Amino acid sequence: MHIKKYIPYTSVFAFIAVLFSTQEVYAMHIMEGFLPPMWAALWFAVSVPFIWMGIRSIKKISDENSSIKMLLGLCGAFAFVLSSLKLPSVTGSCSHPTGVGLGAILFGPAASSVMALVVLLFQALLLAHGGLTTLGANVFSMGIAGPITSFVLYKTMNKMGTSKAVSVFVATACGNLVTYIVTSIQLGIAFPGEVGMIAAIGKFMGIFALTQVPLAISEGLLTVVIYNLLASY
Amino acid sequence: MTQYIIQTEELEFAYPDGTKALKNLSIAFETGKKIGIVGPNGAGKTTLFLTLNGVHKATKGKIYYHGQPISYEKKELLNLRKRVGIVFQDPNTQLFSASVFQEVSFGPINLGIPKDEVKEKVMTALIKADIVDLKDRPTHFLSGGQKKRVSIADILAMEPEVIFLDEPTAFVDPKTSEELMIFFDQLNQEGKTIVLSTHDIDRVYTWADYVFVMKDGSVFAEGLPEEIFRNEKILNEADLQKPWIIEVYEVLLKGKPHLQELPIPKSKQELFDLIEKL
Amino acid sequence: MTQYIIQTEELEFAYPDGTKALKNLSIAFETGKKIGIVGPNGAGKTTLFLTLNGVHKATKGKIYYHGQPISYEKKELLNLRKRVGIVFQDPNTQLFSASVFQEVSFGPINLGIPKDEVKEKVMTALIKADIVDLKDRPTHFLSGGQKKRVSIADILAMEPEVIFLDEPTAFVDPKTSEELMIFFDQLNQEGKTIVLSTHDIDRVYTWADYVFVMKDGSVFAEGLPEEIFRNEKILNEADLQKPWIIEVYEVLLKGKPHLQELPIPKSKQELFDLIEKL
Amino acid sequence: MISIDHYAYINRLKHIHPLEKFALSIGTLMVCMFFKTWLLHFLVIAFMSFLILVYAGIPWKAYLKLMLVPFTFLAVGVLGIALTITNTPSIITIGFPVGKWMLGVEKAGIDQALVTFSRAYASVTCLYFLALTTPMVDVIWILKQMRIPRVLTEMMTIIYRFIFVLLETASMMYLSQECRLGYISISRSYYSLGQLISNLFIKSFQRSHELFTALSTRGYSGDIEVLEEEYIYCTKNIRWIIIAEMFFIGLAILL
Repeated sequence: MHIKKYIPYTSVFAFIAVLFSTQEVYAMHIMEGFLPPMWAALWFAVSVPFIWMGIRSIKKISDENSSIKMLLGLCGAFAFVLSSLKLPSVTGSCSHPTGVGLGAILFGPAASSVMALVVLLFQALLLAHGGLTTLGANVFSMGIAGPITSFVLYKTMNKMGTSKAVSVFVATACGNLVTYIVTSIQLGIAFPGEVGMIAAIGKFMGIFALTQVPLAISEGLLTVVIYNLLASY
Repeated sequence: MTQYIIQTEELEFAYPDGTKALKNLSIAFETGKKIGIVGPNGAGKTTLFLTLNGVHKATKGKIYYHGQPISYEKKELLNLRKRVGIVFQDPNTQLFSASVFQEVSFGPINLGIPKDEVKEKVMTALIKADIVDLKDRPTHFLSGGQKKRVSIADILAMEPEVIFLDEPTAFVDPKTSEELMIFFDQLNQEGKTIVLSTHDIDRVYTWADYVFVMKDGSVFAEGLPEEIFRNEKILNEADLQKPWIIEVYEVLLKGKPHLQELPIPKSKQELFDLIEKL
Repeated sequence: MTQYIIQTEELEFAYPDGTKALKNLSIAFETGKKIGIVGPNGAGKTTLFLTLNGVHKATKGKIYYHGQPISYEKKELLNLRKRVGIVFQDPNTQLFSASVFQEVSFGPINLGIPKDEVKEKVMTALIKADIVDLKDRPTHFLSGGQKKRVSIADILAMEPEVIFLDEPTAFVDPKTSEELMIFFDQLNQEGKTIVLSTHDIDRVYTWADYVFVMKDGSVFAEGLPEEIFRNEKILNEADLQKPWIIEVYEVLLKGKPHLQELPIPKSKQELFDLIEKL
Repeated sequence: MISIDHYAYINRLKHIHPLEKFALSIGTLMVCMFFKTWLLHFLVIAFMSFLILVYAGIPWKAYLKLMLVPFTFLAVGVLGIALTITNTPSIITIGFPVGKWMLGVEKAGIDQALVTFSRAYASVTCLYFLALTTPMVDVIWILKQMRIPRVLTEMMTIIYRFIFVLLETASMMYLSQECRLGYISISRSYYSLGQLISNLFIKSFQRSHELFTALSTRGYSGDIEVLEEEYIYCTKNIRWIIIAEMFFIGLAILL
């Protein structure tokens, strides 16, 4: 219950931190070396089965259709470029689209996980966003948990007959929020402090809420615009 | 007195990574003229256009619009972008809407004018570009020449005073090129200043009132086409070819030096008349 | 007897959506020649190339390679792709690797040759295309002309007998175009048959041994350049311009009909010699 | 267009065997991860920065800019570790009351924040050493040596090449929209960016088709195989790498 109470206080401090920072917010990439080795390794271990499944499904499809590799390659490049575009946020600052929801809706969660792995590796090496030791954790939050949420929500809402725009918005925004919640959990359990794991998770959620909630809404809106345009094409 | 619509003084533009794309560039475009810019790929022609309409912010130097120095205040910038239109080389990077009408309305809508007026401006632009019949067609099904016309209508709808055309004939076949050049003449006759960058020396020689040669980010030479394109030194150093009309004329001169007294042929027809007089 | 390297008989190709891109197309390329294909955008030139190398499967008609009809068996198809190389118009659609060396090695490796031999072929191709010094540069650092050379080396490494070049001078400046044309001449002198599609009438007139005019998916006319480009009817119906060398020559003829006895000038130099003789 | 990528090709260590650079970078990264002494981290930062600035010849201005990239995350993250809110004020070292609660920092929190801060920055310099001296083509080669699934390295080859093609297209589209005032207000920005992204997606889709056709004409039949460059090991370098790693491990244990 008392997690909620942390949020307003810590938000104030997060706000100060954001004011001090000169760089744009790059979503929720946990930076190189930030996670203790045990936790970094754990998240690799958690992500591997999903990646393995993703690779298997890609191999299966590419045996039937040899043009699929080019399609995935171009889409990966597209995802990388997407994350380098500036998205004007509701709060006036700039952030970068993650493509979590868009990817999940267009390709499904299996291919998304593999694509996220490769794109995150490129982002670490070419842009210094994220890192090698934290690749496992970042793949889990941005390539597995987020896309699965988006995908499941999108499919269920479609079945329930919700309008496309609403389901795309909810699926994307929630996918983003889940990414951010998972990252907070990853940080909270790695740095429980004196107050304990649950409270620490709440603390991190509070701190990142300021940047991530507006981003989730922004990206939800943007993905609706994109979806409508693609549908009309 | 000569009126200049745009002038620059020792303009410099550097990309964030430090590459200087424009160096010490001073240029002046006379109002209402047809101006050609030639020079090799990478000479900075596209960058110059983007700097002159304020999308790239000059790192040094000054830009004057109708003699007034431009600041980078939001309102002024807006007005500059409205007045100075750029038609991009590849229409595929410029066109993105589902229908031609929507596409052309993008600029006027951004200007924040009422819908009725937007519609009017779009229709006027479509008529001028002679593509009213394409109004409801999706942009990605058009031919190269049609796309080019749509991308020009895009700019016309914003009612600019100067139009920069970045290698407008690069992606189209010769017949379409010919038609486009006639269209640019029409626009010029309506009072618009037209600045055109191109590799097509033969066309620009006949078409332009004045020519700038760009090289390595600055103006290497400028002058009347018949001066620039007869100057071997300039042509050699800027890796330009001579227009064939001049080549033939110069060969003719060798045999008949008395031709020198007649004016230099500026078009195919003038050259042929000259030959027939022999 | 004339040797034809590729011949087609009433070739037809339709896209899955039913659009017929090639209709009843019969064409024959003579071994070892420099062949030009001209015609408006959308006439089917690119589709023809892809059909002749077996990537598009003809929906009707026959293709002969060295007089043998081709089947679409896997082994034969691979051999056809080895023998018939296509250089695409936009190098960005062809180059898939950031490393020039890896890029050029892709073709030979697909042919199943041992690695040592592949390396040798890659090096030979790089030398021929004069880009050995680019070996360690990433593709995205290269200029348009350099990318073009890499895309040609791609094909040379497979040691084809025929090379199709799809508008090779479309994206490059005049100086680079000139250098490329000289390079194609060299390749031809080494015994390769070169087929080049282009909009550049002036260049193709001087360069080609034989010209095909394509229109609406079939061959509209064919012949020696000096025949095709003097035929007003063909030029008009296919929306082609006349090469300026011919235009000037014909104007000269009007005044001095006796010139008719001399051969038609095929190059700028020949034309100028003719003028000087006046 | 991407500064790290640019330096990877023009730095002075480009021609060193990729595995040597990889071993030094990842080896030191691992040492940093497993030992929590800030002095060691500080030495690693100094060592790696020395290699990057002096040996590889990366301009210090560019390097400084890069060092600021992870700053936002680091500031927010470290603050998150250090701060505590609690209703048992006894554990707070410095702080102030917020209603019934105490907000502040505790000794253990500060310690952990400092360790995380120094470890993260040291690790980042190791990452930068690899990224700034090793072109992506060589990184992909390393991954091939590590026998990761081929599908991944094939995808990486294509992705890497087309990142630049699409970036160029995207930036041209962005510029042309800006020329027509597409980013004049927030709502118009959303519309314009949405247009840009959906068009870029369609372009990527078309490009993938064209690429498939182009590769097919060169005999592509399902495997993207290319000839690998040959690299030469330098025993002297390997010896130095081992010495450096031994030194760091020894130091870490002693401290």
